[in-house]
Amino acid sequence: MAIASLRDIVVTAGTFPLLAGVNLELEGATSYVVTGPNGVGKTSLLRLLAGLEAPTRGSGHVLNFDLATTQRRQVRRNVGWLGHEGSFYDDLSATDNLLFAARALRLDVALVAPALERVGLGGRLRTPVKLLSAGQRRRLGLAWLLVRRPQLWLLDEPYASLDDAGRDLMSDLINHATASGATVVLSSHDPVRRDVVASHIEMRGGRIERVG
Amino acid sequence: MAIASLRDIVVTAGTFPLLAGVNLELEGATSYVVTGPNGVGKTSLLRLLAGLEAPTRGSGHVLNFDLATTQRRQVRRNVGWLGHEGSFYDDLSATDNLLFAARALRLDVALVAPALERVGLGGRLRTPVKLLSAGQRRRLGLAWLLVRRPQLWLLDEPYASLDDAGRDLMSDLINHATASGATVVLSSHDPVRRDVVASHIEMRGGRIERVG
Amino acid sequence: MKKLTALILGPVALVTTLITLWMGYFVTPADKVQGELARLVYIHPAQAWVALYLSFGTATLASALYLWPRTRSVTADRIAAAAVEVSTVFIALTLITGSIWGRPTWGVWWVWDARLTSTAVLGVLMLGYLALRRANDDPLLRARRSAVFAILTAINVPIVHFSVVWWKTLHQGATVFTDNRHLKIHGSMAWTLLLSFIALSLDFAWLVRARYRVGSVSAANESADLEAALEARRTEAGA
Amino acid sequence: MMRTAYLVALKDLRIELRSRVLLWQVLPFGLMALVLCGLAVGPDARQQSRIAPGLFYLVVTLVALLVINRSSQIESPRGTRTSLLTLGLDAGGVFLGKAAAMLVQLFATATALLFGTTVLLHVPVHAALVTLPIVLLATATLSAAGVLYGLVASSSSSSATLLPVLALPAFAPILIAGERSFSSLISAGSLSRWVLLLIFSLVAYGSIGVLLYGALEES
Amino acid sequence: MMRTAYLVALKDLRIELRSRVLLWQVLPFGLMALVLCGLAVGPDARQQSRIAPGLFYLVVTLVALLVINRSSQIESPRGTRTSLLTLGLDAGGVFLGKAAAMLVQLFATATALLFGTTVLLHVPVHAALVTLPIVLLATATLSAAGVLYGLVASSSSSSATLLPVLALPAFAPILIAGERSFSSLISAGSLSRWVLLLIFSLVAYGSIGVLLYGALEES
Ligand code: HEM
Ligand SMILES: Nc1ncnc2c1ncn2[C@@H]1O[C@H](COP(=O)(O)OP(=O)(O)OP(=O)(O)O)[C@@H](O)[C@H]1O
Ligand SMILES: Nc1ncnc2c1ncn2[C@@H]1O[C@H](COP(=O)(O)OP(=O)(O)OP(=O)(O)O)[C@@H](O)[C@H]1O
Ligand SMILES: [Mg+2]
Ligand SMILES: [Mg+2]
Repeated sequence: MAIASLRDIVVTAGTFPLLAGVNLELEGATSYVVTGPNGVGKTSLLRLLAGLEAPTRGSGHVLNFDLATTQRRQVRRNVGWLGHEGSFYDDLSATDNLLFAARALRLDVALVAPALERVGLGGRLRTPVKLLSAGQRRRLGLAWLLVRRPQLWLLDEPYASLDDAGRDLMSDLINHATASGATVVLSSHDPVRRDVVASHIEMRGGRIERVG
Repeated sequence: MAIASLRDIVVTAGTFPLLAGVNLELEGATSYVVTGPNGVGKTSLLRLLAGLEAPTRGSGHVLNFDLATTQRRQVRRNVGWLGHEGSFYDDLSATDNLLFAARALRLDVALVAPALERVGLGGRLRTPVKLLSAGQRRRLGLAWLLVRRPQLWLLDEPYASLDDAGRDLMSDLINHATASGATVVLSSHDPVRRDVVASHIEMRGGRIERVG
Repeated sequence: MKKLTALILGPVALVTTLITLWMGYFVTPADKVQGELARLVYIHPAQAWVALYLSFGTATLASALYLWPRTRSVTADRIAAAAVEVSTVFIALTLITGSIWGRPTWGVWWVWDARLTSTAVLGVLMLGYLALRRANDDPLLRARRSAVFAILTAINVPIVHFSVVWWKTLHQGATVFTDNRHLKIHGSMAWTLLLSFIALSLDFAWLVRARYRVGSVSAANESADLEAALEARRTEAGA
Repeated sequence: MMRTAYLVALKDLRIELRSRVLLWQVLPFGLMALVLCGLAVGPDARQQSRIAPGLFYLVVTLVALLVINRSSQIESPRGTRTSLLTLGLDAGGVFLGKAAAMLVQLFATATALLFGTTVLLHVPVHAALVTLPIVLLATATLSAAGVLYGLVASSSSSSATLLPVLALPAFAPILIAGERSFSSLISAGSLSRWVLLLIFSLVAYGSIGVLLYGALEES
Repeated sequence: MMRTAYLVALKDLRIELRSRVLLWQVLPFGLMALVLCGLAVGPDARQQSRIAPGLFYLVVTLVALLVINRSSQIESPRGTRTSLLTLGLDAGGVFLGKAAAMLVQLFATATALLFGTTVLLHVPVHAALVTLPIVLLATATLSAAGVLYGLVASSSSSSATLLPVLALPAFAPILIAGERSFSSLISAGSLSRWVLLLIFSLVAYGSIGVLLYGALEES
């Protein structure tokens, strides 16, 4: 069964169409790379899939939840999101942030410490998130995905601002996720790394031009 | 003459040393790439060179202005800075932002429109900056450098979130800048592109390990 | 039927308003105590009724309909917005006519009477609603937020009302104008008063309808624009 | 729902403990505002004692605005409200949790301010002590309403200025009720109806919050 | 310097025009605060007329806090204060420009509020008219001081709560001077010394701002 399917979806911001009619089917246990020039709508597509934007027109399902209704909240709950800005509390430390989120979603709290260690934040456990460097913040997002183990991963330019070790880690995680049955959608400007096998979703002018 | 020279500079945030004793000489008309793992202090080094951080210890000059004194303000005025977040007014459009900045620094206002056209923002002249996509915001920063024509360019991960055309444009601009006598310092995690000739500055633990 | 209503609503509202004004000015007598100023009775109470009950009730109802998933529609949102806008105008008019009326008796433009104060507070709530609408440009978000705010305001109305009434009655013995408010109403005056309520209610309906029409026309324009915008977006090279 | 509420409240209080905004910024502001109100009223002490309850609640209302602002800012790091959003937590629980955390902060500040009022504006100590439970009730109402208005106003780029417009009119009855009941302890007057009014408001805001917070968080 | 000031002021006013925060948010807030003060003081009208000047200036001070907050927020997109900083503009000019833009906004709001005060709190109209120039003076002082305190507060992540603590003590003398001079027009009292105090504060803040704004922007 398709893990997500979008039909003729238009998303507008004010009067401007961020997405201008998107059709898409995502299979389980696969990774997808969304590509396209700047401003084409990659971030908007990922936000739509995460249940963070409501469609103005068209219909769509993600993980069997209807995007057009209040089920969008359920989508958010079940999706792993890694964005540009990071969605953490600036004043709390990395550990506190993950502990709060894990407890709130009734996940295994014991996973937090190893996850932080794994992404290389072992030396910054008590530093408030606002003081972390760009790459460290991205790594914290990664750690959250490790704790979260979502069924659908949505990664907006995950490789940006990561160093080489971080990129390898990221690729590992993506491969691991698809191997264990999850679906990964990432946007990227870099040519996809050879170590990640993925279908391409090419966007142009707020629409999807080609999948394959 | 060296365009910048730092001697044993320490920069602290609270009690934490962002930079732990940096020595560096930058020549004119050259480009430098700062590399190193996440959290090593690349952004901090660029901020120091931009006059945005004050040294806690050590001494340094940038463009003949002393970093330890109030001349830091002069540094800021004469340096071109392209950061992660972009330093524009969110509520104003791209054009209004550049016009304001150009007028304030008595630059040629006629350069604004062509610069925006050149970086590919011709179709977003009236959109408030807060609505631009990540790459478009980066491109706006580029446009500002085109208007600004500074003597020292400081680019924090300039290739991140740019598409291929944008990267080519960026490389062009960097080469053009060094050719016309300016100095460019950029931080990057990507292996530096072949089309840009640059010396490497390798950082490790808040210090510079190797230049060359 | 709908068409007919649309056709005659404006003219009927206009004519009843004119008749009210004519009767208020020329047919009914001036008051012995208050003189010509008493004629405000044919406009002020009706304004207050429209502002506080009719339009606010409409806005609350429409907002509740919007929040209830089964009845959610753009129409409800638009009607709520139109009703609040019109209501703001009527509240302003109520305050103005009331002040003009009260000035000779009180010697000042404003007293901290319960009814006056609660009207003012409600007026600010309406302004808040409009400010909230302006501050969001995403239509869905705006509709949701302003509907919730309207509901919050609705539960506030009784709270504001009782608090202000009690606040007043505790400290103050004799109210200045309870006597003055007791106008002797008879004959033509009663009819004119009744007519004024009908006339202003019709005016309200007319204005809301007009505002609603403006809203839906600009929305229609927007969706026509959306087609054009979609086309433009699709052919964009990307930047 | 209760679990979510508990976790959210704990998290908000922990952030507060880390940043110490309450102790170093909100409380001094409250005291300053109290002094300023005293100055605005003029130096006649007898008059001051009479309007002390009003000034106290005026200042509590202003403090509440600050705390609300801060509490809703926490949820929007860098302008994008994605933290609790992306978790998709139980909305009623989030509402209760944030309100509880706000109540703790507001009540603590209000108690300190009440003490300040007795000293600065010559209120009898016993009146202040007796009114403390009502202060608790009033701050609870302010918190429940505050979380709602904070969310309604948030995410607009100018939420810091929008919030006061939306919230102040709604706070007016709470202010009156608090002031009247406090005054009734100093001079005379009926107390019970004001307490009832506060209880009614608290219940109204509380239930609306639990029901509608989710609808607000959407989109 | 003047050129920079002009450009900065124009930019700030343009941003204000785009967002219309003043008209839709600050002004209604001011009016509501005025009503709230009326409620807090109690229903006795005679008393109200006497403390009207104080309440007016209290509300103007609160409004000033909002406007200052907004004005310094503009300079820190996404939390990092780098916009005017990286331009390295003439600091004195930036200070004057921001203060001028703030003065325009504050004075416009204050005039509207003054009108509100005459109506709601029964101030004689002639007194209000005569006091208008002093209101101009007071708002100018508030603006000059406000830009400085806004900058000091903006470095902290919780600037919205820090600002009031820093600014209120400094605003107290301005509030007193305004209130006393306004009162002296209604009842009796000396006017000139308060005007002198205001002029002195304005000159002091103005020159400190022009001289030290740069030093403050550092760090
Ligand atoms: C700014 C001043 C005033 C305001 C805001 C105001 C507001 C209101 C409101 C809200 C109502 C409707 C109340 C209800 O139906 O429950 C009302 C009704 C009325 N007002 Fe006023 N009013 C003002 C001044 C006056 C004055 C000065 C007079 C007469 C001397 C007056 C006479 C009346 C009368 C006769 C009614 C209708 C009968 C009644 O319900 O008492 N009003 N006003
Ligand atoms: N109100 C508006 N008016 C005009 N254009 C708008 C408006 N709001 C958003 N946009 C445009 O919508 C697009 C948003 O695209 P999105 O952020 O999804 O791009 P992206 O593919 O992620 O780009 P990038 O590679 O730069 O991150 C941008 O082109 C932006 O300029
Ligand atoms: N108060 C603090 N306590 C502990 N560490 C701190 C504190 N403040 C800053 N840091 C650390 O200082 C470093 C800042 O580095 P900087 O932002 O310059 O890194 P960078 O080289 O640009 O990294 P990236 O490649 O991720 O952008 C980070 O490692 C951060 O964790
Ligand atoms: Mg993007
Ligand atoms: Mg960095």
